[in-house]
Amino acid sequence: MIRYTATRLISLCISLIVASLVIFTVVEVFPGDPAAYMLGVNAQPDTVAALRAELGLDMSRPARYLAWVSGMVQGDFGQSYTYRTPVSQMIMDRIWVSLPLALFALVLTVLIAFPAGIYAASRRGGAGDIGVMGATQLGVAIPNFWFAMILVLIFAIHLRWFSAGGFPGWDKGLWPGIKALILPAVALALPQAAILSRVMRSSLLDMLGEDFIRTARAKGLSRRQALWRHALRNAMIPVLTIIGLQFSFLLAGGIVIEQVFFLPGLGRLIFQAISARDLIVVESVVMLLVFLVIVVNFAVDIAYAAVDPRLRVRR
Amino acid sequence: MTLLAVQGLNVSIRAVQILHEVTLEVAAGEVVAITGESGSGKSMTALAVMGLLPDRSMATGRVVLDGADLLALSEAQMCSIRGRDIGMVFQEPMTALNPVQTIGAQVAETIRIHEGIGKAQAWTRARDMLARVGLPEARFPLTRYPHELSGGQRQRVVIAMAIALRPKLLIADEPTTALDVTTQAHILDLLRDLASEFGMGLLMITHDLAVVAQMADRIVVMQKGRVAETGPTAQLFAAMKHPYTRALFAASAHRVNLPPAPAPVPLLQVRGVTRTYRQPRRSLFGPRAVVDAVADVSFTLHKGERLGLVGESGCGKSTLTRAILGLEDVQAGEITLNGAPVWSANRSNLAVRRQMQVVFQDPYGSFNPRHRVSRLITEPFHLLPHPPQGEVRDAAIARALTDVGLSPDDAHKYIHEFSGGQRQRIAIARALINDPDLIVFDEAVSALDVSVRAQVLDLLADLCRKRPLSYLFISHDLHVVHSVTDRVMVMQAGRIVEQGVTEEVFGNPQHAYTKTLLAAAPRLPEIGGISHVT
Amino acid sequence: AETNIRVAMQLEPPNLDPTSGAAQAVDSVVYSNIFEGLTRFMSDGSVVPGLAESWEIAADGLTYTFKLRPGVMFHDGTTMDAEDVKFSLDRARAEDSTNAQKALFASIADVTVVDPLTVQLTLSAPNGAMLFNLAWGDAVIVAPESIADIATKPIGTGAFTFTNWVQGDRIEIARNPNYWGTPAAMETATFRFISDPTAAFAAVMAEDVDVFVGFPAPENLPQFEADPRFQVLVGNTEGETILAMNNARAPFDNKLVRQAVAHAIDRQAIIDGAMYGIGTPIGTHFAPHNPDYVDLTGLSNFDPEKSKALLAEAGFADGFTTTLKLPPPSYARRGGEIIAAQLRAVGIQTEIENQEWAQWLETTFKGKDFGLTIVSHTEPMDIGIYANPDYYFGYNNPDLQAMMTTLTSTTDPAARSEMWKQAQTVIAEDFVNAYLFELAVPTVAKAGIEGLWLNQPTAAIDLTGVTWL
Amino acid sequence: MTVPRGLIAGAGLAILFIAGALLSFLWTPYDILTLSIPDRLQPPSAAHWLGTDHLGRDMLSMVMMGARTSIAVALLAVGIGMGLGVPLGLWAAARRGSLLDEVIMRGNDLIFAFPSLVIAILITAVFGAGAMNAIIAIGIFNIPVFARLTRGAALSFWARDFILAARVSGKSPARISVEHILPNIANLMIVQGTIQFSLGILAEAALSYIGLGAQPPMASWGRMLADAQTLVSIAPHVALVPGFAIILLVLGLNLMGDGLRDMLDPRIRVARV
Ligand SMILES: Nc1ncnc2c1ncn2[C@@H]1O[C@H](COP(=O)(O)OP(=O)(O)OP(=O)(O)O)[C@@H](O)[C@H]1O
Ligand SMILES: Nc1ncnc2c1ncn2[C@@H]1O[C@H](COP(=O)(O)OP(=O)(O)OP(=O)(O)O)[C@@H](O)[C@H]1O
Ligand SMILES: [Mg+2]
Ligand SMILES: [Mg+2]
Ligand code: NI
Repeated sequence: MIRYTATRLISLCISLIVASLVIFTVVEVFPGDPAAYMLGVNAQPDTVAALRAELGLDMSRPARYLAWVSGMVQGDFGQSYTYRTPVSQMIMDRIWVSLPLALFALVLTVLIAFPAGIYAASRRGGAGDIGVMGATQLGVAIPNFWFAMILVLIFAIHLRWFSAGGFPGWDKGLWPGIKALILPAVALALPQAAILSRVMRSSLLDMLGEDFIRTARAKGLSRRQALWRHALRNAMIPVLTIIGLQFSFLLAGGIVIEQVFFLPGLGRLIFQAISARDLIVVESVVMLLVFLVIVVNFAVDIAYAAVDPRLRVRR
Repeated sequence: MTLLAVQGLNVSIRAVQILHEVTLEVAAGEVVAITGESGSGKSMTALAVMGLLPDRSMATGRVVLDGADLLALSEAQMCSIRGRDIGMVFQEPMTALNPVQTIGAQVAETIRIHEGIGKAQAWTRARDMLARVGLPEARFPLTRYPHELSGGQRQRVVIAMAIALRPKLLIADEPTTALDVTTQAHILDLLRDLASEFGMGLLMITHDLAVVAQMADRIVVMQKGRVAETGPTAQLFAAMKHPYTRALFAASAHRVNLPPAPAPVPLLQVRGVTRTYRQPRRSLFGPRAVVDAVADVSFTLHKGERLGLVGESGCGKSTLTRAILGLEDVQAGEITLNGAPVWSANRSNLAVRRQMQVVFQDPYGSFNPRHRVSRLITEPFHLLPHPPQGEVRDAAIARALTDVGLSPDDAHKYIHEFSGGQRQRIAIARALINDPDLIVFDEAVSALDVSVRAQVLDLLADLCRKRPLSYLFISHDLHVVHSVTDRVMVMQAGRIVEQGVTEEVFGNPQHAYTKTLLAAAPRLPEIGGISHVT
Repeated sequence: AETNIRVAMQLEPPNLDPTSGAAQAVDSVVYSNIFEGLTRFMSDGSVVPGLAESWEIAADGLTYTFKLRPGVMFHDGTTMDAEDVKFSLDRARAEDSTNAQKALFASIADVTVVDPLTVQLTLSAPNGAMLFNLAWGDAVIVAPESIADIATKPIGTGAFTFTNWVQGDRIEIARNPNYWGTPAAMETATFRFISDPTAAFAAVMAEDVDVFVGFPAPENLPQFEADPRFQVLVGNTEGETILAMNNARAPFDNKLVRQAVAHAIDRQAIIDGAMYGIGTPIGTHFAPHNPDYVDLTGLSNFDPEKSKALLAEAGFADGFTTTLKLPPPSYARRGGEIIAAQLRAVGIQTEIENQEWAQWLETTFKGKDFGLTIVSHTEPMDIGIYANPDYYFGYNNPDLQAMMTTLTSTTDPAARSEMWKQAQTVIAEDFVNAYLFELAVPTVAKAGIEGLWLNQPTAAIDLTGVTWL
Repeated sequence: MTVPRGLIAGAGLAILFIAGALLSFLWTPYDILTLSIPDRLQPPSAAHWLGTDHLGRDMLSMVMMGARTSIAVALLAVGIGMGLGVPLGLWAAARRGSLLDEVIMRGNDLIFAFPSLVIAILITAVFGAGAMNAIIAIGIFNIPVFARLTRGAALSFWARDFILAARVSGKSPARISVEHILPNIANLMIVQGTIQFSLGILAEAALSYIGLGAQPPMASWGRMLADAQTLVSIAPHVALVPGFAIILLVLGLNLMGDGLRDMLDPRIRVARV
């Protein structure tokens, strides 16, 4: 188990380093000068130069990369060019929207997908199965932003059950915060839930065909008992993989949904920062997202081992 | 007293009738064996008794256990019978256990599900049961996972699960087919002991007549979903009324007629070959363990000779094959064919390779399903500097196919149009196409049904009469090796522990390991006028 | 009555320092609410006294003496005096200044503190626009004590104090009890930032916000107008929206081609199609609500036949292909699609490229790599850009340049007015750019809110006079 | 071999859209390059079956032209993914366990670690928005999908005896990969390709929706949705028409993918997502 974790950790670190290089390189070749953008059309060249110096943009690229990375290791992401505040603080503010949203959506996804997948698998070929699978086919095909638009139209504008967007802040209490995230989370979660239910179902069906299920049935377990006690845990491995992938999708896929619901999350921050050429913010936020994804995948790998004892000794 | 009575059982799956009027009886404490060719309906009979037929199947007739007709019971009632009154052991121990639960939990589950007792109590009983099947807690803690056990040990766990509640009837479907001979002997002993100790009826399914002869009080022979013949073991073997039974028995006891081997001229020389694999690290910075899959193996195979290699699974037979074929380099030693090394300058020597071919075990996996037979069997032409084209090629194909008893017209078919035995013939045709000196058979008949196996073995004998061929014949089946080789080598854990003329080795084994192997191998009784030598 | 107000706008300010950076969103939040200058704009565009109670201009127009209001305090409790004014103006025009409108202060030679409430500006040359320049948000008075944190904790003298900023979501301000003038009616005000037009519509409809200044989806205005819960104000801005042509590059160095483009364009279709009817057609680079505006739209009326004839005359009977670079605002993106169709009708093929502002600034504005582009020039009274031959559209007319130099040093209103008109005609007759419309700013508010600015002479959401009925 | 019902329905839908896209090269009911502001936002009628959009263009024509864009972008993106991913996967499988295998697989993981939308945004920030860059952005994410799938499937074939037989016949790994493995994994690739194709349609729509996809005057469903956003409450058809176009085409392709899988080989496993 330790060995397994350690090898995963090392490859995690390498991934992070390569990722940081890629991100830095890509962001550095963005056309457009942050200083010129900030000063607008009437700025004079000497003003732009002064601002560039102030922002540290006149340093060489390798120097800036090293400064960025070494700062990050120490938890210092630098100063935003446009906001003039520490990037880490901006990220902190935003992440408390994006992360809860992603988690909320993930929880919804799981809460919808597990019962649906299990139900469909246990009624394989029956009307329930066909119904659930038809619904998931549709769910997979619906673009989430379009779905979000429709949700806003129905629940915020017509029924006025929810506010159309925005985020009151957690300081206003837990419920208002959660309430603001309900529609976005639903919009994010439904298509993903459709995908996950399908995976859940097919993974369960695969497992139900395995020999050990027959063994369990021979012991006197009913179909349902065999499914719950034996198939489910084994079926979790592909499901966990998908959940890991979905988390990264939910985190980044939030970009569009955050836009629709005007939530102050990381996605919108990236968007704003890119259009303002706030390079350091772009770099740091993308890095953070990659970091989160890699960490989640790491967690998924570890979770595999928790689910599957065979992985604890083998690679 | 009859424990189980199957009367007029008909089973159809998706409207296809699989079982026809199957009737059989098992008394308490009795061992009844069902035997028959693959696909004859043995497993379906067992599953019908368990009420675990595949989806969309229909069973009619009566299956009476202790006076109650199981077919008439509801699913819930069946659930309470399964595991308590009937236990079942399956063929494949590798997959029959849930990989993510400990063995203790899986055995205890049988108890808990039926008796609703506490976890601690159930575990205590599971512990006793595992100890009874030969897995004492001291050496095999209940917290082990299936992957931490060998195949034989897993099969013991499955047995422990099946007998945890001392069922009246135990059904074992090919319980030892996937196991080594020595392990097989142990498991068979265990089953027989348990049956008499608990007074259980044991319904055992196997296609191995030798096992049947050794175990069963009574035999049921099945053919194409029907019971062909049934009776007490001794009687049945003595009489063998049904032609099918006789054919089955003949095929099992088949002995091929080999031409005499020519004077020894060395063809393949293996000198001090060692092949090691590095294991993954156990701890992060710990040393990587090294296993010697083949250790310091030396032997010579002469022109025209049929040399056998036997040994248990994992002893290094296939590894040695790969080294001989020059597919992999070896860590030490040298392999030469006609004096030329099979591996030189860091790559395999194709000029030498041309003189060897190989036939693999799995008749289904040995061919690319997307190619026609003509293309499949001419693949070794790739080794020739100037592969034959056009008519020459067609002639070569026709000859190879004719030699293995197929028609030249078969060249245009796809592989899925052939049966397992035919496929193995095609594999041999592929091996023959380049007129090699040596053919290596790696478990080439292990996957075949007895009767088909007999035909293929005859073909091999036939071929070495027609062509100047030498064989290296690898198998774990002692009987087959016995019948088709001149000389034999016995391999254990990567080493050759004994080699010599086949009859001598089998008749008078010197090494302890060889003796164990031979002792463990089940024997057919010598009856019915069919001479037999094993 | 209600004393809180929630105001939405499209863009979030990147920081809250109006004296560096060009982001208009900063001014929208802080102008007049938090920061004040010596002079200030009113909603109608007039310049009135701000922190300066009064001023005297020397006869030669080179010395301005400002009398400051007594008793003005910054929100941190420090007093606002002549030292602060000197500090602010010197900072803005310093060599390493990052003031985006540094040119406003170019003519100031020296700032002297006469006494705590008197400050004197010495100019290097007369500047008729000095009081106007000092009214800009970039010229507000800041204090040296609080300058370090101005970007995130703005300390000004206005009627509201900054209280909180949740980045990405909202900024909160509260009434300044110690304000020198009439205290604001609102106790607190919240600015929300909603860039997405759908979200904007939804937020207003769901009454999540009370006011939306610069409502981004004009197509939805009729719905608000029809709804008694809301009022819709459509005001002027100083934004001349133009189809800029690269005068320095073929084929737009040919006046006939430019004229052909101008005649190919149906302004009304663009205003209807892109802006759903809001916006005033213009024929030159001048705001129509300005008294000095000359209506020259007739000069470049929609006449595709004439356009084709002109193109043929210029040697492009078969048309030509050029690029059309579009910055993000919807007037450009939507307008661009319509203009492309209109130009196609006379044979001019356009390759549309949507650009982000940073990219537009670098490649189009600075790099001058474009054939056509659409942009709204929102600075007030900015016809002076036509006197700069290095400006992105590359118009080089020495006559006009001379005229503008004279204009700067002229202080006589009548003479200035005459020169404005002349300049407008010159550029219109040269068809420097195709003039589309004056950008309008729609504000949607809850019924019952009064005192909002109708027009936007400068980017500002001045809440000091806002009340709920 | 029975043809699954889902396959027929799915293929029907997909063919409908593909036919519409192809037809648009020859003919559309109206010219979408000519605007007619006065006719804008008309509900569906006999003249305009699906109504008109905010610039007075015929929605049916727009949907046909948009299908062309969606299909072309998604198809090319799948092409990139297959064209690079399959060889990489084959190569990694042929050299399994080697450094090269490790590098290829880690590279794949790395791409997976980047949230796709973010990469798409970065790419368009560098190269500008446009159909070509949308193709690249979507294509990049198809590479690891195909590489992994190919490697996994190829590895299972490398363990088969017929591959060993080919090696015994002296064939090189490259030759074996092309001659034996590729044809055997083709079915799997077709099925996965269909699924990636449908995901590509969705991705193109999302990119165009946030303004990073095809640029005008090219029609694109995502952009139609973006344009329609504020008009839903005034003229719902402008949002519903492109929305349903996306849903139906994606649904069709998914049904087709599932059906193909059932038909070609019930056992092959296809990674979704
Ligand atoms: N799930 C199934 N669906 C349809 N037919 C099946 C199914 N399982 C088995 N059969 C068919 O039923 C027949 C009997 O199969 P069964 O498994 O009982 O044979 P067997 O005697 O146990 O053979 P073996 O020795 O190979 O295990 C075969 O013809 C087989 O093809
Ligand atoms: N590629 C490999 N890497 C590591 N170990 C290996 C490898 N191939 C084989 N081994 C090990 O070498 C030993 C011999 O394996 P080999 O396949 O030669 O056995 P075998 O006698 O052919 O067995 P079977 O009868 O099951 O085919 C085994 O312990 C196996 O685990
Ligand atoms: Mg069987
Ligand atoms: Mg082997
Ligand atoms: Ni024998």
